[in-house]
Amino acid sequence: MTTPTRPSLDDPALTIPVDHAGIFEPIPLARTERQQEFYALKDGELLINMGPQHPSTHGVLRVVLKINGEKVVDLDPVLGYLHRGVEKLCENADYHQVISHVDPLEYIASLFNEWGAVLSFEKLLDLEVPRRAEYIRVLSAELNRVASHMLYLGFFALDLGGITPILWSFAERDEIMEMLAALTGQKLLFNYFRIGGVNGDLNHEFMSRLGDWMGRAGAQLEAGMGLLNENEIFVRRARGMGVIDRETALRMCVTGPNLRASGVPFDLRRAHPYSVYPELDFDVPTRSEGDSLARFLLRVDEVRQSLRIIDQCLHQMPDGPVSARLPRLLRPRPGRAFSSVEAPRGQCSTYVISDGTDQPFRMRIHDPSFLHLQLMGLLMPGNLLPDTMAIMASLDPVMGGVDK
Amino acid sequence: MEGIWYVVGFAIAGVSFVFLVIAASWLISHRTKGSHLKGLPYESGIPTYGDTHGRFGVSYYIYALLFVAFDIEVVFIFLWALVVRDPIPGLITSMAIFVVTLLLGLAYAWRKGVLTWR
Amino acid sequence: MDRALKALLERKLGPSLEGPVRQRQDQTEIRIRPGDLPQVMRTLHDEHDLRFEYLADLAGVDTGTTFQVVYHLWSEVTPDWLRVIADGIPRDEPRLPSLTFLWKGAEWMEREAYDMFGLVFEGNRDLRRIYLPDDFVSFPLRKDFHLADDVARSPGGGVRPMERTGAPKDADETTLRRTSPGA
Amino acid sequence: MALTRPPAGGPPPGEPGSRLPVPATNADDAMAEAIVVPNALWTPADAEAYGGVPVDEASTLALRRYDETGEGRRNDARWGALDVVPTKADIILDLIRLNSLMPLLSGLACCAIEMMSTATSRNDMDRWGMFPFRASPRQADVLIVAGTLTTKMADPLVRLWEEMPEPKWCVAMGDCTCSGGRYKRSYSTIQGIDRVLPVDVYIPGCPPRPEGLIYGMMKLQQLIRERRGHWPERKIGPTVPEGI
Repeated sequence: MTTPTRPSLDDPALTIPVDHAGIFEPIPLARTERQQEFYALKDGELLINMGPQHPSTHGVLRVVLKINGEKVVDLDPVLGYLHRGVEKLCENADYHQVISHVDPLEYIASLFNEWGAVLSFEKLLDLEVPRRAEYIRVLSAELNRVASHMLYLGFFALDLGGITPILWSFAERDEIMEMLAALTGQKLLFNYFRIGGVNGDLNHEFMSRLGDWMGRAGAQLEAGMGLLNENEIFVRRARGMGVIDRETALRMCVTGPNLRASGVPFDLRRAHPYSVYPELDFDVPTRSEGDSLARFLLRVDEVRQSLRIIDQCLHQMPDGPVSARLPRLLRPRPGRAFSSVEAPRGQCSTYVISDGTDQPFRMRIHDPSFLHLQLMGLLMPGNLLPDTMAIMASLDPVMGGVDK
Repeated sequence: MEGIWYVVGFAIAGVSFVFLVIAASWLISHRTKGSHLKGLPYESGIPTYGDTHGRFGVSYYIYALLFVAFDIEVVFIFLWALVVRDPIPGLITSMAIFVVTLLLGLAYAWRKGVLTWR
Repeated sequence: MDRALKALLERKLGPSLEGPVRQRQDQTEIRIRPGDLPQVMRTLHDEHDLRFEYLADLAGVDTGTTFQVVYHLWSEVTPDWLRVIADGIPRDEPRLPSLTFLWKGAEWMEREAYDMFGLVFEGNRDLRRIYLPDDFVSFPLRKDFHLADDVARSPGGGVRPMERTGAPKDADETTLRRTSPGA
Repeated sequence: MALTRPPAGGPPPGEPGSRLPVPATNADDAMAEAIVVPNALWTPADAEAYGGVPVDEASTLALRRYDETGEGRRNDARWGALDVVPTKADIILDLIRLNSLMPLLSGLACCAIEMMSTATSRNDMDRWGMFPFRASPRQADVLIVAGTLTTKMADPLVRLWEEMPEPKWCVAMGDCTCSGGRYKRSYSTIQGIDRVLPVDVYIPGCPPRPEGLIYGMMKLQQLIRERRGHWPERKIGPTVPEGI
């Protein structure tokens, strides 16, 4: 049986046997300027795939590294290994079903994707959400932010070589996840927010777990992260690595903790307040160094702020209905709505165009990690190979949101 | 002269252990050649770019050299550690001289900046 | 609903505005021709009393008949989101200038718009597919790309991405290409 | 009239040599022939896509072609009488294998986060000896596919699966891997990894709770224990039933 062949992507004259992609692939033909500059290999340089299955790429990210010895000269990230075509599916789904499509986008903090979608649908419908539902949304979203930051703190230390912090942070994260599972019914992809409110009211089990967790939340965080803050090796390794100054951050459209670590106090909960954030008193931690240590410490501060917000939410929780009354079949007015939410990794925005039918005409979801990966092209050249993984861990990309 | 038997016994045990293990694994394991993908180099699932016989920088060699030098040192220290309690004259001083010369080597390498990657 | 912003926009960008400045809730919307995108974005970015430094989002839209590219901007000056719609990009020759000279971060967003719609951004140094495999031929988010109803009957047999599937045989005009009246 | 290929646990119930005590169903009340709807609705893809390579010769289906060639079945360990030794040795080796499963460190999407929380201290996989995630496929013997498999990731995953040494098992974790899940109609996902890989254990759930994953791995251990010495019938090609 002759092995089937296919014309190579580079020059159609060359045929590559389909099964035998050969021990190696010829270096691809450059089609764009950037590729020409990237594939021009000088003496001593070689191309290595830090590929889709790699311990330190968070998810299925592939980075083609051009290295000279241990020093990274240039890199070309290749995305799309988790592209599930969510936007096309949202265009063929009912307005209620879109929430379950948007859930697994940024799967580490999935309540924020739902909040973005639900907020823009409510703008389309000019809907008034009851205050109790708003407070429950803020409470559960801030819990999700704490869980997401705990995972980030664990993974950043894991990528620098420390094994214990990930066990500490996952113990904390699993506790919050069990608490949110008691509230929403699901552990990771909550599907809890609805258009006009939330799915269910606070129940006893959630409140009791939250009560005894709040008692020791601050102490566990301080002990866990104190393990790293005073650790000389960790601090000297993370300081001064992957520095982003204010100007490049703005030019690269970076948002969220990575932007606030470079000295720009832009937090959507203060800059463009939504839901009940104006009534809550918390401050926006900002640092000016812009290196990996600043991003790490900033997220620790953000966890402290979130604990303050959760505390206030519990005290000011009003009574009343949990979701607005809505018809089963939603046909919003033809029009456009854009809404943006401060997700743990940045600004997660949703842009909906509706044409009066019960399915959205166009649903655009913007994920912050997509742009944080672009920073890798600026930060990594010139560093050593182990440092590149630490820089990528400090930017905290989630491939579900990047690849949509 | 009876010490020689220990040496012979030790040599026989070493050599036979190696061949016994290989024979056992040959005997009790199934074996298939696998499809053409089995033999391809592993680079997280992607075929490697360019032929892999590129020239490597010399810095890797220097690191390997340093590692070997300081690893063999441990072998001697282990043997020395076995008899460290016996009252042999000059036991500590001999090891001290050995370790100091190696530290001098490390200091020289450090001064010349070999440890930072170039 | 920032009235001052509306007046400011009309004064600064008067000639290049195609439609009226429309405002609703916290969003302000202006429509411009794709040709003078760089000039409009330059003024929005550099003017001292506008200062739209954050490019929040760059979205491609297929309105059934033409393409649009929608930019969302934010600045400290006004609490509103500014939506700039570059309208009327022809379907057969979708070319428009790129914004990477202002925001280098727009490079990947433009690559995604090219990958999903086939919108060619002139001036983007690295315009190639970002999500789909390189040998993918069609553009999935266009309105005439139809999802298969069941994977067993999709041409790729559930193993390959679907390629340029035709519309269902008995489909009428409305399902062939959904057009949005108000877009 | 078997509708599908023989199930993983050896011959179907009622057949001689099957271990499951379920009484056999006689032929006439078995389910009628599966209703396969011919693809009349969609026009097939145009010919010159993918450089003209038809679907059956796509590199993603390398395992199906390798299964049809039958080379994978050939066990060229040894000759004649000595063959009884490996099958008898398997009885002990399988006990060792199932109590120290080494999964490959590869997570695709949300199920990977649940796999991690299964591996960390709260609900610990290591109590049953499943923990050390090996980074390279050369040292792994279980491939837990956790997350949505897209068509772009299919070739690397098949290659990773093929690079793992021989006594290997595949666990499909999550709805997206078992049958496409919520991405059944998407244009760029593989609706069920059994279209490209042989799967031993399917774990439903989106994402399945850590206890669900541990239960699935225990099922895998039971499968290894029962398939003792079943080397010749091990699965090589994709195990998707026809017509699905």
